[in-house]
Amino acid sequence: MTTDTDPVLAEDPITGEEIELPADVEVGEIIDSPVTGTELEVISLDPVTLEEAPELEEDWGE
Amino acid sequence: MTTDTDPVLAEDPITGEEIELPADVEVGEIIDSPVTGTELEVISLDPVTLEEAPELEEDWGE
Amino acid sequence: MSETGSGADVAAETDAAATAEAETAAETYTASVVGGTGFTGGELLRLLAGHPNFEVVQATSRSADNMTVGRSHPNLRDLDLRFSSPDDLASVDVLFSATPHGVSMGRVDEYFEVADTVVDLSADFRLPEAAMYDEWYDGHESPEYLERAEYALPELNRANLPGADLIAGGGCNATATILGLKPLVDAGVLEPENGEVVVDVKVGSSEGGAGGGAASSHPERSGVVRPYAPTGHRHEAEIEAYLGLSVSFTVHAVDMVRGASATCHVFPDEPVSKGDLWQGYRSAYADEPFMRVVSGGGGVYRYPEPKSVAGTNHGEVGFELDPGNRRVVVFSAIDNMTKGSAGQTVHAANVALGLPETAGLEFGGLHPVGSP
Amino acid sequence: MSETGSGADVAAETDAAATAEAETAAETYTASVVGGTGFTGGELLRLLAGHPNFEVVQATSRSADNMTVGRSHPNLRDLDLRFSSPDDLASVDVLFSATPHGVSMGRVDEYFEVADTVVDLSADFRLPEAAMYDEWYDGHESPEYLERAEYALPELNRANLPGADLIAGGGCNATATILGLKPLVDAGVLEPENGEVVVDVKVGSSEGGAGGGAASSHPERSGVVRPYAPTGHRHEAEIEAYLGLSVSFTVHAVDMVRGASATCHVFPDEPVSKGDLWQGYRSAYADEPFMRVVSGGGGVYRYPEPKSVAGTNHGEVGFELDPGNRRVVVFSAIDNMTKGSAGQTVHAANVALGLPETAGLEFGGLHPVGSP
Amino acid sequence: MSETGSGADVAAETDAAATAEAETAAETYTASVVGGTGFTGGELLRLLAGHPNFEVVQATSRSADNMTVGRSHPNLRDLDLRFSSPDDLASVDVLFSATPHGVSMGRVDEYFEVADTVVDLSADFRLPEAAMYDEWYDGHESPEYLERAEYALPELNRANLPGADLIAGGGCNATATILGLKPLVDAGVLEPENGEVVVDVKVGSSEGGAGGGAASSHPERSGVVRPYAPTGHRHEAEIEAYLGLSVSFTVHAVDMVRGASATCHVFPDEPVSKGDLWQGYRSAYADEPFMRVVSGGGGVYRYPEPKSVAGTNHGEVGFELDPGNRRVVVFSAIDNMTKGSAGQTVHAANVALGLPETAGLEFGGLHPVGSP
Amino acid sequence: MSETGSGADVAAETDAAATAEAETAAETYTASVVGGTGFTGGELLRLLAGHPNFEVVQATSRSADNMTVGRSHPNLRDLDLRFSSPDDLASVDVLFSATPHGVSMGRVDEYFEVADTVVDLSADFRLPEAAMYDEWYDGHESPEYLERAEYALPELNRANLPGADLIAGGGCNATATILGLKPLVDAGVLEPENGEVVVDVKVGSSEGGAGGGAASSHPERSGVVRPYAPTGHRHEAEIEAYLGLSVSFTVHAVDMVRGASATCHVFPDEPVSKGDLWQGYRSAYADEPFMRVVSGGGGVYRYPEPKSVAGTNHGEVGFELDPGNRRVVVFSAIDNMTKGSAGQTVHAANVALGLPETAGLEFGGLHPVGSP
Ligand SMILES: NC(=O)c1ccc[n+]([C@@H]2O[C@H](COP(=O)([O-])OP(=O)(O)OC[C@H]3O[C@@H](n4cnc5c(N)ncnc54)[C@H](OP(=O)(O)O)[C@@H]3O)[C@@H](O)[C@H]2O)c1
Ligand SMILES: NC(=O)c1ccc[n+]([C@@H]2O[C@H](COP(=O)([O-])OP(=O)(O)OC[C@H]3O[C@@H](n4cnc5c(N)ncnc54)[C@H](OP(=O)(O)O)[C@@H]3O)[C@@H](O)[C@H]2O)c1
Ligand SMILES: NC(=O)c1ccc[n+]([C@@H]2O[C@H](COP(=O)([O-])OP(=O)(O)OC[C@H]3O[C@@H](n4cnc5c(N)ncnc54)[C@H](OP(=O)(O)O)[C@@H]3O)[C@@H](O)[C@H]2O)c1
Ligand SMILES: NC(=O)c1ccc[n+]([C@@H]2O[C@H](COP(=O)([O-])OP(=O)(O)OC[C@H]3O[C@@H](n4cnc5c(N)ncnc54)[C@H](OP(=O)(O)O)[C@@H]3O)[C@@H](O)[C@H]2O)c1
Ligand SMILES: [Zn+2]
Ligand SMILES: [Zn+2]
Repeated sequence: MTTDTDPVLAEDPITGEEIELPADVEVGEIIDSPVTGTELEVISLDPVTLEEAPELEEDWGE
Repeated sequence: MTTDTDPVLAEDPITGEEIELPADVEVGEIIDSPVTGTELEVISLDPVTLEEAPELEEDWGE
Repeated sequence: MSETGSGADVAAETDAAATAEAETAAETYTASVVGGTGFTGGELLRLLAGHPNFEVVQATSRSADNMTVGRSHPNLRDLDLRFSSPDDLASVDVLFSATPHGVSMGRVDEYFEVADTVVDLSADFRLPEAAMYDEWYDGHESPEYLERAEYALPELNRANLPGADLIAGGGCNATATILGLKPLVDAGVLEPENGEVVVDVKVGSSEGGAGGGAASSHPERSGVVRPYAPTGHRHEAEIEAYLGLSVSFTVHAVDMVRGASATCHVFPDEPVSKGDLWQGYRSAYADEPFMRVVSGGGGVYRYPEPKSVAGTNHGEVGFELDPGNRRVVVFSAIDNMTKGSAGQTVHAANVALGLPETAGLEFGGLHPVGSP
Repeated sequence: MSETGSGADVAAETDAAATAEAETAAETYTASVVGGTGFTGGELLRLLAGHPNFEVVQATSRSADNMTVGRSHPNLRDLDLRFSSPDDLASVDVLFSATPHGVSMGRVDEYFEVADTVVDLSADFRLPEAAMYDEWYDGHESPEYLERAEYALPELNRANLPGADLIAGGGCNATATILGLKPLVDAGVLEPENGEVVVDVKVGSSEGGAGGGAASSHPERSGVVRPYAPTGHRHEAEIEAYLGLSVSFTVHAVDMVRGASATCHVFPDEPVSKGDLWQGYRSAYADEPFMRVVSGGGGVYRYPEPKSVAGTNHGEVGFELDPGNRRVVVFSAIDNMTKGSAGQTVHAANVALGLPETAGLEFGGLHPVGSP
Repeated sequence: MSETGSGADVAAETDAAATAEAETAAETYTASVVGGTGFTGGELLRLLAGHPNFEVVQATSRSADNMTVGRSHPNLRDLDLRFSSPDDLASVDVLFSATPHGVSMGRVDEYFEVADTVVDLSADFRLPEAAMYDEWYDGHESPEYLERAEYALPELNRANLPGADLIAGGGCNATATILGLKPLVDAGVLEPENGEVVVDVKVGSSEGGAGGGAASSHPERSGVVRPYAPTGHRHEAEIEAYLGLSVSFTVHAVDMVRGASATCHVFPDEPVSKGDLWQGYRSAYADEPFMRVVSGGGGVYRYPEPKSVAGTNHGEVGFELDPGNRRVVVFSAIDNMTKGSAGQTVHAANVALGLPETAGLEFGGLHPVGSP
Repeated sequence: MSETGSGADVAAETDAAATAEAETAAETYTASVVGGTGFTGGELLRLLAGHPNFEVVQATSRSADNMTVGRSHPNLRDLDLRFSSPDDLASVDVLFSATPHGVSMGRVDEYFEVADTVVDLSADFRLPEAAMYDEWYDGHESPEYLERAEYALPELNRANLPGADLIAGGGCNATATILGLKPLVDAGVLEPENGEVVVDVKVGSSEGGAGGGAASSHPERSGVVRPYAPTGHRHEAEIEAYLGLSVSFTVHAVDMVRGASATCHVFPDEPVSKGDLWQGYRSAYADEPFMRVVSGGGGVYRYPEPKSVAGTNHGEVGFELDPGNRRVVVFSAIDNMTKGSAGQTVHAANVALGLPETAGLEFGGLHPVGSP
């Protein structure tokens, strides 16, 4: 997107790799890792810190 | 079937159980076991002796 | 705990039926199935094996001679029966034949030598006149039987079935169509001199029989909407013969195994109302044990659908009106293997032999069910 | 025409059964189904409505209160019953509950106020100890009932069912697994201290219930081989509890609606022969009315397949040996809705109440059938 | 408009095309997709991402804001793009909107503030007159745009597309029908004053969009032949508007994911010959890069089938004659997601912008393929 | 080798690739496909016809000699090519053979008379030693070629492919397994002396080829979970040969047309962490243009699924850990027709001839897609 703000960088909590996030992420937001696809929660900004988001237990009802 | 001849008995070569076969089976005939479903070849008559029929190798062509 | 009941909540739906059942409970008819490895042959075996008044004594096959029936039909693994040769027919009360078109017409004399009643599922005795076989098929070998034969569909021909000794099962697509349109014909909404009647049919792969060819292999047949009889389908003849109506008929193969669904587009001369239609359909099928009118309503299943009747002898019919009422769309759904052939003929045999109509045909279907 | 028969070729398979049936013919138990719009609730309604000894007097729903049962389940259109609120439970002999996990454990006291016998299809009373609910679920609200509850699967627990008043239906994947492995455990081929037992399960979409989410929409769910429970599936607990065996469990969603198929890879300490296996499986299930051993043989259906048992209460098990005999592969196939839940519990209720075991469960399945 | 790109990565199929490509090779248009999590939105993203002349700079979603595009569309996992809010639209050359009916008509002013060209896939700008929205929909919020909008289907409206800045994608069922019938209209075989034209359509589940409800869950939607729009489908309006022809329209859901197949039953006043039909269809589509006439012939695929064109921007049309030539049956098959919406609009955008017509649309489909 | 062509019609995805393409843009290799009516033969024709550096000059068939290619493969209707006899082979740069096992080993001398490079999709040159053919097949007719042959899978054997003139395509199930397990082997997590490795495979019906038999007819093959190779599958040999690992292998047929999915249950000696696994898989496939690691995450597609890669040359691998970390479950999904055979060999030919690796293999797949 042609926003004026550049993407921010953060460390993927699972692989340790550096990943790009949109500039406007906020604390508490859920966002998926471009590396692992895992849903991550933004824990803090500046620098952006991420944590694996609690998995919603899907009940397949068997 | 209301034939006049009674079914004949033979030993299932896999389980050893006694199985019923049609009265008119002939040597070389392939018939399936009512116990295991396995295809059996009639090896001899009087008494009827059975052997596991050679499996046709199905080529699933992968 | 209440101890009043009699478990009467299953088969015997009415007292009349219960009485009928009581009377015939002692009767068992022996039956044979020619063409027992086939799809409709297997369906016959399933229905007859579960029928209180039939005992299956023979199922024939040339290709699986001496093999157990369960080898071909895994649902019949508990049946203690082996295929035997069609050249060696047992004497039975009722012989059912489920062979390809052309076989029965050549063997019917033979059939009557071993059986009192012959029930044929092929097209061989469906049409009333030899001339129709000349036009739509390759002629007929035993035209003298055509008058003797009774069309199996009880909803159409119940009156003539009692005592019949040659019963001809209807075509599955024709059956779906006839069940859908007959109430309109009876009500005078649809008249032969009306404009066009378009019948657009969708069928499952079991209609092609167990033989199959390249076009019916899973990779080629999966996921299709395939025009398989674009025009000129032989069931047109049957519909014309029994409904007195010429229809424009097109059949498509779709991705299901069991099922035939006919969508009939009808243009009555005079506008009809939904009320008229409801009344016509309800009264046509009010006393029919296997027919349901399903038309609108709520939930997921608002119109007839093959999967609602899969495995059963039920037929569902329904309708909708175009805004302006110039078109009536009729939907009709059956299981081609049951109501469309094997079940229909067992039903007809029940009527012919004076058995309770629903005997052996009580299974009511499943939900949910995929592509049955 | 032979007139000797008694139509006895259907239900009453043995004389013993016939006698039992005669004795209980006068008994009708009233039943209710809590969760009647659901998939297993609908299956219960289908089975109980066709059962000679049950009369359904209530089916509950919050979302379809006052609607006809046929609106949710098109196969039950002939059933003259409307859903009513689960808050207003009728007094019945047997209450069946088919609600999501967690509901029954909160209402079980209430259930026993209105019913003599409670049959629960959820996981709420399946595990024998409260500690297991702490480990695998979110604890238990009514642990005092756990000892009273009997696991429904008669092949495993028949001895304890007669007279039981709280019956806990097994999990469908656990049921498939237990039925497949139990004969090996009983025969001593499979021992807890053996190496790994891998259980790779494939299931249909009805296992997810009627609720569904994005992942179960037709476009997303069609044609899948989707790892839906890669590891840590709760049925592991159930298998361990009842088979005394820890298994490595993985479940895949595949494109069918009904069916659960467990492939169990077992590595016995000592080599076994095919003959041993045949003997073990045959003797384990010789007297079981619903179990079949299908293993090798000819034709198309050589091993257990869910579609061979779809709609039925049958279970098929079979096996094969690796060259070198170091691995036994066991295949087990059931219909998750029937043998895997509703049918299993009706079977258990039959045993509990002293009814013929197969009562209401005679349907034997269809052939051909698509993705049932 | 940015003119920086290169991306000459498309097959120049003819010399003319090659020249055209040379001229436009330098052009890259920025594009955004509003409704990017949806089915047609995803299809747009797939096509635009592989298009040599487009660069996708934004895909919007309210529900998956900030998530990667690959999370919704696994085929686009390599695309380095995250959804962003539709409230925050980027400035682009071309804005594609793939939202439910009613959204675009309320935001079109806004769209033109950020984009030079707006391409809408909904019904919002398809019909030429406000009155038609009053009759078939709930009126129109921005009727002033209706005249400005051009119908996307190039086979119908190519002449008016160059330079168009508001392009309205056709309805998928209407597209299938129009492509099938137009050659007959052009050849004078089918005239408005002819008798009835029956259009019986069969569609896949992706037509319902990603939203889905109970009726589109896998267990309920599998294996169906379900009348979902028995009569009164809104696409009738579109067909009438663009073909000058009133049709009797009925739509069925069948078990596939992608695909729309229209069977049109036409009754010409004068008998036509197969030769006439071949000539009419061949000449109508001779220069069309995406259209094929498939009619009879050998092998398995003799008539148009949705699975032959699945994933592609191709349309197949074919026909058959009733014996007696009183009826022409026309078959037309497209992929609803491609030729029926996203592909059609990319094609139209290519024409509008002077790009090679087939740019970004070269994928030719798979064989074998199941239920695509 | 002809060096006349141009056809720069493929997306230059990176600058490096663009340079590579520039260098090879002038090269066009002529190619023939022996077994062109078959499923993998058709896939080869599709890929080669869309490949910038290949020109297909011959496709053979005995059964459809002189017929158009489009008659067998409806997606190739635009290809102007007719089948010709395999007895009359054209001189080409590269001959691809897609015949059943046993044909190529008898004709390989002949092949090299007309072609510089031979690419064989059958099992005939896959195994490195003649003794393995004695053990797993019926011996080998041309064992002298075995050393010369290179296994096609670039992820395994890239280093040896440049300049290879006899390329042996891998088995589809073996390919899925090897791609899934190789990173574990490379990382030392999985060692030959570890306990059992269970590989439970699910495959689509196209794996059986176009021939088909009763078991692959649509009615019998729909909706199955069918153990088709319970034990002793020949791909075990291939896996052992190339991974140095003996696996317990079981293959099931499920209801899809394209796709092979391997679930590998591995029990490492030492516990591993998810982080270790991520690192192992990521680094193994970081530079692979066709491989993706998909493991957990959100949305509907969390693990590898065949339908995510259907029609593409992509492979997806992923993993999950048992609680306690004693088991690693590895999932691997490919399209058996593409990555599992035709695509793999085109990829290998690209490497062998020094062409850009992704040339002709760019198609990225569809979403949504049914049972592809
Ligand atoms: N399938 C349907 O939905 C349906 C619906 C309505 C009516 N029908 C009609 O029912 C009949 C059977 O159809 P189907 O679908 O069941 O066919 P099918 O599956 O192909 O079965 C045909 C059976 O006939 C046997 N057979 C073939 N030729 C024979 C011969 N010359 N003499 C004796 N037996 C022969 C075959 O077994 P062997 O080769 O082993 O002897 C097989 O058991 C057809 O006439 C069909 O038109 C079918
Ligand atoms: N599906 C299977 O194959 C299978 C197999 C074995 C065991 N089971 C177990 O059987 C149970 C039911 O599964 P299912 O697949 O049938 O689920 P389902 O289709 O989702 O049905 C659940 C039913 O429970 C009702 N319900 C939900 N919450 C309720 C509440 N708080 N109080 C009262 N009624 C409530 C629902 O109807 P209303 O919302 O209208 O009230 C619905 O009728 C589950 O515990 C499941 O684990 C299922
Ligand atoms: N499916 C077909 O075959 C087909 C064919 C021809 C035409 N069409 C037309 O194409 C349009 C899209 O169809 P579809 O099948 O792709 O639908 P869909 O799968 O339901 O997708 C709709 C998309 O619109 C977004 N959306 C919904 N309401 C919105 C709003 N108020 N503002 C902004 N975004 C909104 C949704 O995402 P969020 O909720 O995350 O924002 C979603 O991405 C419809 O108008 C349909 O009639 C569809
Ligand atoms: N299907 C898969 O997923 C897959 C995956 C990996 C590897 N493979 C391997 O690829 C090969 C082809 O498999 P497929 O599935 O494509 O098989 P298929 O669909 O059965 O096609 C086989 C082709 O070979 C031709 N053919 C057969 N015998 C021949 C002969 N003696 N001489 C010349 N041509 C002959 C056939 O055509 P005519 O009879 O008309 O000549 C046909 O075109 C097999 O070796 C298979 O193991 C297949
Ligand atoms: Zn299917
Ligand atoms: Zn499906």
